Amino acid sequence: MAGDKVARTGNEAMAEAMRQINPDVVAAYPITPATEVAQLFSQFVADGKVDTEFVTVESEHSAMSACIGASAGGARAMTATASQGLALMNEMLHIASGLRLPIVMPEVNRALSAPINIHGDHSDTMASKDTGWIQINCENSQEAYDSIIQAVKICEHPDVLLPAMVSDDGFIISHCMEVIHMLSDDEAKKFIGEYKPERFLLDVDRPYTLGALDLQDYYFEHKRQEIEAMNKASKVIVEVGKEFGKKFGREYGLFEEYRMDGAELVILVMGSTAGTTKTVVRELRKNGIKAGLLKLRIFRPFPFKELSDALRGAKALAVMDRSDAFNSFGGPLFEDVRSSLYDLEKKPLITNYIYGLGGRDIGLDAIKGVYDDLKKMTETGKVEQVVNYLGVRE
Amino acid sequence: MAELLEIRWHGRGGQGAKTVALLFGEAALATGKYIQAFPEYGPERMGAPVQSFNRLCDDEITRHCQVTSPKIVVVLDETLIGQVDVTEGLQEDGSIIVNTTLSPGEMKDKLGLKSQKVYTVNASKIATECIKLDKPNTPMMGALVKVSDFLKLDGVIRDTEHKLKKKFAHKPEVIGGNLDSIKRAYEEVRGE
Amino acid sequence: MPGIKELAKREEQMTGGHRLCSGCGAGIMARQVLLAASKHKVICTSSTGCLEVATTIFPYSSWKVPFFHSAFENSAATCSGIEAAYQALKRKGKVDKDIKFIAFGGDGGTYDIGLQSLSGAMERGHNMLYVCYDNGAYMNTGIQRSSASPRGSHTTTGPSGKVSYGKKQYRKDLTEIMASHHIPYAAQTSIGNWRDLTTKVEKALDTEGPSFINIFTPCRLGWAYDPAITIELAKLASDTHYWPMYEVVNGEYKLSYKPKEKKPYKEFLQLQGRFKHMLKNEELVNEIEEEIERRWNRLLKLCGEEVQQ
Amino acid sequence: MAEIKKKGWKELAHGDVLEAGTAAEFETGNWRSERPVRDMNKCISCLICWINCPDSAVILKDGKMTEEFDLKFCKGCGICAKVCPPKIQAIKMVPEKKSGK
Repeated sequence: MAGDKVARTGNEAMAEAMRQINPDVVAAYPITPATEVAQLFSQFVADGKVDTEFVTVESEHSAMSACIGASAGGARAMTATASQGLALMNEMLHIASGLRLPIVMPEVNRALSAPINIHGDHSDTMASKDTGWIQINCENSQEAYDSIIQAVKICEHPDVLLPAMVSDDGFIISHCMEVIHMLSDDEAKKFIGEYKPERFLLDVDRPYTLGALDLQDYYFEHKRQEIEAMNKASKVIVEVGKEFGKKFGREYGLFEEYRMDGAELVILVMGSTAGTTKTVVRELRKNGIKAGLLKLRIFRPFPFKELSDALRGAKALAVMDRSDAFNSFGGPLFEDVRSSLYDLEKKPLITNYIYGLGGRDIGLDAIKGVYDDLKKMTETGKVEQVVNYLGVRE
Repeated sequence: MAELLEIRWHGRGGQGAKTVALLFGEAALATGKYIQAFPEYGPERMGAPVQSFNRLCDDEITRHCQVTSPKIVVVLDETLIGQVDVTEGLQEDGSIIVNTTLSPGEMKDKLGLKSQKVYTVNASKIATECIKLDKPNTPMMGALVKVSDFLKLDGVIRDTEHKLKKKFAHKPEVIGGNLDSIKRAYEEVRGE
Repeated sequence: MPGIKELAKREEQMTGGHRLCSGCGAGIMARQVLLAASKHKVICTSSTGCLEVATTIFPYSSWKVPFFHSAFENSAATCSGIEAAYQALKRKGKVDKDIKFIAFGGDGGTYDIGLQSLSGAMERGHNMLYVCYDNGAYMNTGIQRSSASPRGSHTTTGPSGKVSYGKKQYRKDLTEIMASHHIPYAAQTSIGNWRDLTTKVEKALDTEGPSFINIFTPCRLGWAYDPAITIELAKLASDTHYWPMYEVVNGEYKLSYKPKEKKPYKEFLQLQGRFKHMLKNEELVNEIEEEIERRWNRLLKLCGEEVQQ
Repeated sequence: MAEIKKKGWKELAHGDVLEAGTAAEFETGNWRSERPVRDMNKCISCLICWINCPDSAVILKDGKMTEEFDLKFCKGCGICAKVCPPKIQAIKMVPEKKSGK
């Protein structure tokens, strides 16, 4: 593998990626557990390791507003946030994507209030899933680091021009020191290239208006453009992930298929739990059980076609959601996965597990239990309970 | 697959349980191991009982669940015993290292352990003498190096020196004392 | 500072063809600000509001300078982002022009929902001018009460009725709040005095660091008056001491305009439908007049002027 | 009025990027029920009407007043007539229907 092998927490890895990107503007506001990202970055600014204009805004709403202003101005702009901060910026998330501004945002997954909780679950990013942002979910610090660098290239691609949030699990990854391979500063810089927007507001000799009132006669056309950008993003994500793999030995796609060769019992999950699941899959495979894992990396755009192809051979599928959608029928990931499988002639039996809310630990035994359930399903041919709550006290 | 070593650190907020887990993790990384180091996070402030963890392995570590059955437990503060269940989940053939004036035998009785090995070292005394501060975390790392037999002392010293030089660039006088404290605890830790 | 003949030689930065009401004060305000700014290269942002909505209806924009709008409460934060981008890109040699930044917001987007964003941007010291055009209510959404609405005014969320005379509270003093940020330049002016307005905009743009100007801007629709008297009404607001014109330059207060003779507040009220219900309530009008005088005298003291009793 | 041709989504620029100053193509003159008429014999070219016009409808030539108003934009608010100095009174508002145009 290319690059220096170092020990970094998720937050440190994200901050290092930002340092290498050396954005023109970073506007950020503290929020647990993402605070460190901005904090570490501000030290890079203070030490002259980047020449970024660092804006210490007074709220996340202003953080995103300033990033939007900076990006429209022609700058490469970044911020970092979590949970309530992401919720507070929600209004501006839609505006960043609607104005087609390629802002990249490290995001540390944390439960949403109330009740208040600082630990990792996916309710924050799931509440932002329809904001027009690309959403990249990371299993560990390595992926967080690699994905932030890739995100810059993806977002700024002329076919895309959308913002992206790159998430890892609060505390579980953000504060866990692990081994990562870093690119050299030069490799990172070369990979992302220089940002050359087609038009930007600071180009005062070519003045234009951005953010005009768009009524019945134009709004739909502009939204249709945005939808097309999201449609095209999948292809660009795969291209950039391949190029990254070719150059640095770690290839990325829309999702990772782990031991899916002939897998009959499949768990589909995002984030750090995928890593824990890998440990279980290895054990099960050793015992001859045809267990597999599909780790979803890109939640937006949702790779419905590719997913249904990958799941064609599964007999039973458990979709694991680290948040609920409060729709009385499972989590947000479950909704999309189940919908993706609708057109398959031979569908796997499918069930949903809501787990790990508020950072509740999910251990090897719990995951093994899910595979046991899947096995039972294949034996009886029945799904006893479609939506299950894993690890909650009754 | 190579064996996975899981370690749990007990301390009080401010004693450096988190820092030492990171230091130990990085020292292990320098020897080519895969590592994890992470604290348990809560709203606790200075003085409250806290925990941190290490995982070490020759292979990549993919699991991200909590450490529930550690092979080794390190207790930085003896007064935690009785307040916190420091032996919870400790593997039957595991070890516990305590910063105390008691002998391993006395500590084994106090903890009510049977199969597990108990090690003791007066890390507070070592720290006070070497660093002029009751910061038992670095000496306890020396004791852990000895007990775990996973890393080589000179490698750990080399790596820690490198780390401390960065961290204490503004007060280099503390570096030597910290390194000495690791060496002394490595020598002085006793087991039963 | 430029005379009117000098201003007339400058290039207009705003076109006609916008959809503001006939006789709209905001149109006058924006034109005069841009005329005063036109010796510089400027980039403007605006909060959501009449000015933004009516001047940029896709595909028609009245702005000949780069203009950006993102949301209601964040004109200052958005502008501070562009200014930060400017600092970065200039440092990196990607932008070579000298550029000034002007953020516009109405009183709703400034006194109320945008106050935090404005306060943050001013405190951080961005090199930008924030212009609040104060017409004393949320006009864009249909004349709802704001914290800038004058006491007694009728608004659609603070209406007068059988048991209420309209807004109970006095206006918040935003210019004072901005002066308390100890920014190098804070001022209050009015479209009733083009000379004062354009002079202050020029001064603000020549100031290094953040500056703030609060501009009294009548709204014919929300205030219910004959649009022809827009300027007259703005003048009256200052002649009644309701809207003093002054500036705070590096902490020093200076009165910009002192009417030769103070006019009764009632003269200002009686021209506007929003105060119609108050005219018979002499007690209320007197009480408000007293408060206006108290504030005026306080300002005179701050400005080192003699207080008339 | 020459309306800008409405483009399809594939032809439009990214986001809602909009060229500067295009409102100059938009006519608001049809909002007017009265129009200003200037008496050039009275006008002293003080420019007060020009600087107080909300619609950029007072036409200058070489920095001086002309008889013309830009009726494409003028909404007939009457501010220009009102701000004309009391001793001059060079502008009158005339009902549109009677103006004969």
